[in-house]
Amino acid sequence: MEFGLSQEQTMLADNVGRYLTDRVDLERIRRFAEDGDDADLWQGLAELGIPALLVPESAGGVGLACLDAALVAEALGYHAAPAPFLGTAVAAPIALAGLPAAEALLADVAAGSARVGLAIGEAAGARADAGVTARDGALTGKALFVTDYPADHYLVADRDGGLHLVAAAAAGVSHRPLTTVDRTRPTGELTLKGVRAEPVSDDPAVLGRLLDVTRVMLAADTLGAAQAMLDKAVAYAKEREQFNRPIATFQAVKHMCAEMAADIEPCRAMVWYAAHALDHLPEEAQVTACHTKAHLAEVGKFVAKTATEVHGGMGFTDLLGLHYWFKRIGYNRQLLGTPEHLREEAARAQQLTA
Amino acid sequence: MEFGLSQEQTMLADNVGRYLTDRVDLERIRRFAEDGDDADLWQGLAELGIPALLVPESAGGVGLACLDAALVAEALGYHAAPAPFLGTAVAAPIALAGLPAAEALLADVAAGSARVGLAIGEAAGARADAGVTARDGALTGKALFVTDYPADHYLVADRDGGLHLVAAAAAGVSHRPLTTVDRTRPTGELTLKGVRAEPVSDDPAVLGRLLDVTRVMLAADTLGAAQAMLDKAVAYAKEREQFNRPIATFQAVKHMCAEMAADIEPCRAMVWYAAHALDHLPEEAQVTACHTKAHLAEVGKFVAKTATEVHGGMGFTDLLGLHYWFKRIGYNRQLLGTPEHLREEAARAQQLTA
Amino acid sequence: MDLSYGPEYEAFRQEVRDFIEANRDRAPKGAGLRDPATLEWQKLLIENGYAARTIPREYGGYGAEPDILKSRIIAEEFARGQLSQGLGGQGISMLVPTLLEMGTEEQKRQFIAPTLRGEMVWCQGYSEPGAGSDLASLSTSAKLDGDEWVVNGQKIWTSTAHLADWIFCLVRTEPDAPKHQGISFLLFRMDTPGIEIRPLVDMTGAANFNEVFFTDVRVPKDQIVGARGQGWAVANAILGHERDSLGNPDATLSRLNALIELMRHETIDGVPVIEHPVYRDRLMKLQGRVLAMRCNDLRVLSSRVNGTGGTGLARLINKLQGTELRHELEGFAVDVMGEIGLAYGDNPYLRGHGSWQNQYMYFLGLIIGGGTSQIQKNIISERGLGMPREPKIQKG
Amino acid sequence: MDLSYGPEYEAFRQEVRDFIEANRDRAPKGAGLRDPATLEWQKLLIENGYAARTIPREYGGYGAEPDILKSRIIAEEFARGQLSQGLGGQGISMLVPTLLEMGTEEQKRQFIAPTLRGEMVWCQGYSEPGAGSDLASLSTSAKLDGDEWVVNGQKIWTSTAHLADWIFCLVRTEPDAPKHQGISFLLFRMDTPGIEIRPLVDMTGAANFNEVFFTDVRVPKDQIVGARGQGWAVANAILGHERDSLGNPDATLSRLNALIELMRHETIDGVPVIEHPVYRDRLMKLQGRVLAMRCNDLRVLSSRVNGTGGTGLARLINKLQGTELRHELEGFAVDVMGEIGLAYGDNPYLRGHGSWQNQYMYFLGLIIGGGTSQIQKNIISERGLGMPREPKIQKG
Repeated sequence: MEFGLSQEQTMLADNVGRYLTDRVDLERIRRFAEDGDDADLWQGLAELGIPALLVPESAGGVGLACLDAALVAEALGYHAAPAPFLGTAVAAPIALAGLPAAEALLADVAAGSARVGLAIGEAAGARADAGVTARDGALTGKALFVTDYPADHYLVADRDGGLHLVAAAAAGVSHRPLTTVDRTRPTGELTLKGVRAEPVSDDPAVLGRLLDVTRVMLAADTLGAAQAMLDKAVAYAKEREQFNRPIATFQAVKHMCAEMAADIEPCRAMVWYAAHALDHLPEEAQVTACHTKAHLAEVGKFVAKTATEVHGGMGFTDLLGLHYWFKRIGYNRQLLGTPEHLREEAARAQQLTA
Repeated sequence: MEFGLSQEQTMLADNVGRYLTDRVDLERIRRFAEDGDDADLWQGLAELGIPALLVPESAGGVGLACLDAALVAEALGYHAAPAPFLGTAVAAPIALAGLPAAEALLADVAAGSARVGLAIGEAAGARADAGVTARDGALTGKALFVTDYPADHYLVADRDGGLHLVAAAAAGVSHRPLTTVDRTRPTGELTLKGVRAEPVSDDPAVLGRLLDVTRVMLAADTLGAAQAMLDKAVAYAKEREQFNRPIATFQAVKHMCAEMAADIEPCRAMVWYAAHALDHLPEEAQVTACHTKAHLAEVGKFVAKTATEVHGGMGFTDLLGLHYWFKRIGYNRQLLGTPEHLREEAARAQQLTA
Repeated sequence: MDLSYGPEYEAFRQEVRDFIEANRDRAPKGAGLRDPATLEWQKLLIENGYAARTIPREYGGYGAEPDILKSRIIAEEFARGQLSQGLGGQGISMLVPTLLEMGTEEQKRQFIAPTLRGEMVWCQGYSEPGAGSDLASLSTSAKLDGDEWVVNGQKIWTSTAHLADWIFCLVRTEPDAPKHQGISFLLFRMDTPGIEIRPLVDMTGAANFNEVFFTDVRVPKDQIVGARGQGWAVANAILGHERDSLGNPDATLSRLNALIELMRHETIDGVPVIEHPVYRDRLMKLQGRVLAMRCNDLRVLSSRVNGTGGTGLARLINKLQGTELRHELEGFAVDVMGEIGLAYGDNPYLRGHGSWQNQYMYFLGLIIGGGTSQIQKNIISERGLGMPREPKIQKG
Repeated sequence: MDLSYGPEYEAFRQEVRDFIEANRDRAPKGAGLRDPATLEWQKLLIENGYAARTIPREYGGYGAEPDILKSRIIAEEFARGQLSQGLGGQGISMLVPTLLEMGTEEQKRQFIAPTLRGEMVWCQGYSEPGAGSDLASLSTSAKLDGDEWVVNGQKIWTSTAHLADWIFCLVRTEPDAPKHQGISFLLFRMDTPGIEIRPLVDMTGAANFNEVFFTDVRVPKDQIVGARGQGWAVANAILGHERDSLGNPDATLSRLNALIELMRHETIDGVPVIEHPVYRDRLMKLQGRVLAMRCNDLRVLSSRVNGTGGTGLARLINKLQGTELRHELEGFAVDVMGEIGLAYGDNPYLRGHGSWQNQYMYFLGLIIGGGTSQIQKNIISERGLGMPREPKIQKG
């Protein structure tokens, strides 16, 4: 019985963490927020094997499990690191493994030389005028808030639960960037007009699993970001003096930090469990993924606010860059299902309501 | 422009408060919780004119307004005082004024010699097997959680929004006490089998108004009880020493008290406004009453817990009797509409949902 | 309870409305502090008593008796008419009242009238990087050298520093005195040599504030309000005003109503968000809290109008409750929009011009600024509930 | 991650199940501490290693090596079989480990075996009316008079005081020493003259606790554990255990599942409560939090089983989060019942035998008891996050 990380997993998390500590400081984040160029970082992460992590060994990848990927997601969140992780390193291998037509693409993904954007947001709540229809093998419609933008290919969900692979260069595809609060994760919009796409699956369960996996990754990203905000708050409180004493000696400040820690700490085990369930507990995977993303969204929102308050006015300025984490947590909350949506899905999946 | 109490209203509140301070100490509450006998207190309140407050002058009463009654409700809550206030002193005059058949009863109510219980709970959410049906002028069914129990007469709502006056002694009426957490407000159950009752109204708007008024009174009772709990918590914190200092000097304790005060204080103006609206702003009365009861229920729940925590272990024991206020707030929360029910009613009354 | 303002005030309201209708065309379109149209409009408002209403005539004001209801009516009607109520800014809202209370006759004559007319724009130099909640620990120093103060140090959170002609500034002049007694209140020109201004970007991406650096800035000795070492008292004479104005429930009500409209029009899977019972319940919860805060505000207004007391606690809690409520409301609006709630900047799917995300963050700034929620709770427990201050700490 | 227990432990589980099936009829029906059936059952459990499992044989235990998973399997299977897992109480859970760690050989031989067999029942005398969160400030005194301690003072929160044969009790023996160094740990009989017991009714109406008064209670000098003045260290050697056990997530999960059943069957206006989207959303929120706490618990269990570290914080937060979550869950159950939620005592409409209201209040007691949430937050920030203690206060 072991509820925790293997030695290999601890090493993986340490390696990624060390790489990001070296390469992603506040200056680097600011530069990315300006120019959107993460090529060097992604190259470095590719050398560590990150995009190959979930690609099966038979397809030239490392063939690890969702829990391993979740540890990487957590590290990326901790460092507010820009990287095409969700679509390229997670969704693509999960959705495309074993699909003959995607073999070459997956090899390029594993090598870090191709990027795959994720365009399945409408499956978790479609906005007016958005959504993609598949008819006679051609896709038409709009997908908003596409991750890993811009990418070479996009995984696109249709209104009936089917999944398709669309080349960015295919005829009938137009796209544009969509600015969001989170400048560390470029996001875009796809407009499709009768686009011929590679069919990936017409089984809604496949799309469902893709949602489960990516939701757990977003939760893991929030876990990392929230832990970072708590660590920064504690460090700042120990250093910052007011009324001739470190503010960390004020009971109000201590209790704010204790409340954050008390909320965050069980989330670590929860994310591990949810990621483990994706591979090993199929009957629990959906409910656990919904709960984990919803719960992390709530904890994240509380931590984002509270850690900012501990920093006082400095937390509100751009000087310490704390807001990159605040916004990262916000992005994870809103994307692919708000807490209310997820809790309702969890209730339905348990047949708690008609 | 005057948003506040008149001199007469302040005097009324002071008089009732003084009377209750003199007569209702913890010993008195405990005795009542044992024997349920409040005759002496109600007699004293009758001498102050409380049961006559809302009875029109033409019917031998004082003819004051709902705001005046809300001040009394607040004082009763503050002292956790047992008294047949809600049904007898509020609901009866509101519902029966002008009804020729109830003229004598209303005079007895005003004099403090008759009691009227309120049996309209099913109109705010009917439980399985509960609810009263009126057919051919006869009532059949069950009303749970009837206030002012036992009473001489009962105001009973039927399933169609009609209102009836039932004599406790009428043929076909049986009743029994229902124990609740709150021992300061005896509650009962009526079972009616083809009971001939005096019709009060078949207009659901009349029942609606009765709900509005009684809900504001329950909110006012919670305001008083919450204020009492805060006052007790502050006093206890100043007196209780741990770690060689009054616990009132600990920032955590101060902030708990500050949060209670910050939540309670706007409730005072809100209750005044809601009570004023009952008589003077008919278009706002329903929404305001729903919001006020719902909001006070939430504030009350927070204060009940927090004030108990400030008292530490003593708050959990029966020694200080703090739990009488805790339970009083709980009673007000559950009776005649939970917060969720009330908020939904407020939304519908504003046509915010189909 | 009498929620009407009475005939005298209703007549006054009509006057204000008539003025607005008659002069609507003269109101400035933009917000340029230095626009001639802005200055003309300000002059017209002062002449008619709709700006600088209670400032004595000899200092360039309108000279009316203070009347809270009339002030409120003016504010209400200008807001209804969507017209500028004249110039604001910390010179008018903070320095003028300070000078009226603590300035010399000469200072009043020199500074108040041009400030009111918008010819002299001020910024405030209070907060420092090391002196936030503990403002009195500020360390910007001023040393007397002949007939001049020599100022060195740094200020932060200085709004309009880049636009201001003058600054009113707290500096430490008596480094050996206890911290509250070593501070002085200086006035000096922002074009004095040795002043550097750097814009301070905040989490919303805007630069509403600045950092201001002083290196050997020389200030004439008499440009001080109050005596040497009394600057803390001078600043505090009117500091309470600022806190009162944060978390205004009328503004929160407007946002709540905008939120209701948003929820009626925004859809998920084709269903308006307001038809989602969980979101509707949260909306109603907010509406109840806004109602409570509006009632609280009316109660405070009434007690000020009628000179009745008993609303000390009702005032003390306003900043804490008002800013927290507003932050929560704006954040809830982001929530109900799902992914659309993430839209920012030039995103074509912005709702309400991006105000929801922006205000969600901005009000977190207001929760912190002007006394954090932790400081507010200290104040409420001590001044509102009579609880003791924290005991003194042993040194070392 | 490996959530299975492995073949060795599954075999052990089967053993336990077999034992339970074979001996089900011998288990006591009631909970009487002194019933012969209870004592017989306890004896059988010890003989088979299902009680007193790791206590050495020479002191009357079973003498097995500590094995956390086996202990958990025993607990799980006895819970599943709904059989008593033998005697509990503070004698077995607190005094026995304390004596094993700090007692003399003679004390171990005298007290442990009869305590384990249920022949010697103990109560705990720690808290006092004036010493709650600040337990070390306790003032019950013991003065040496010849060969006897003379004890005077008062204890509170003493559960089973009315049933106990003996008490283990913290008393102040060195009034002039610093507070933590003046305490001693005494053992004495509850029928010693001078002891008065008064039941302490709590907010639920039950009397689960007592107040105990000591007037010149004479205790033989050698009935002390550890040295004079070392009672604080003796008590703290095992104090952590108690905190761990509050807010057990498995118990919370059972209650959550009972709540789901309640919501399926309870109706408002004919509709099951679980079909009310707002209530369902709150239920799911709780389910998510229970899941998080269960995962946290598994992580801690695993780190104890495997001797890996890194779960200090995960343990520290357990009491705070567990009791608050449980209190909220029970209160939510009261909420969904509407007026029925008020039913108490002999009310015929009680749901779940009145457990929801009762536990709602009882868990508020547990939030307070064993270190209030405020004390827990101090501990989490200091021990978990390395934040400094509050500075020392100046006297006067």
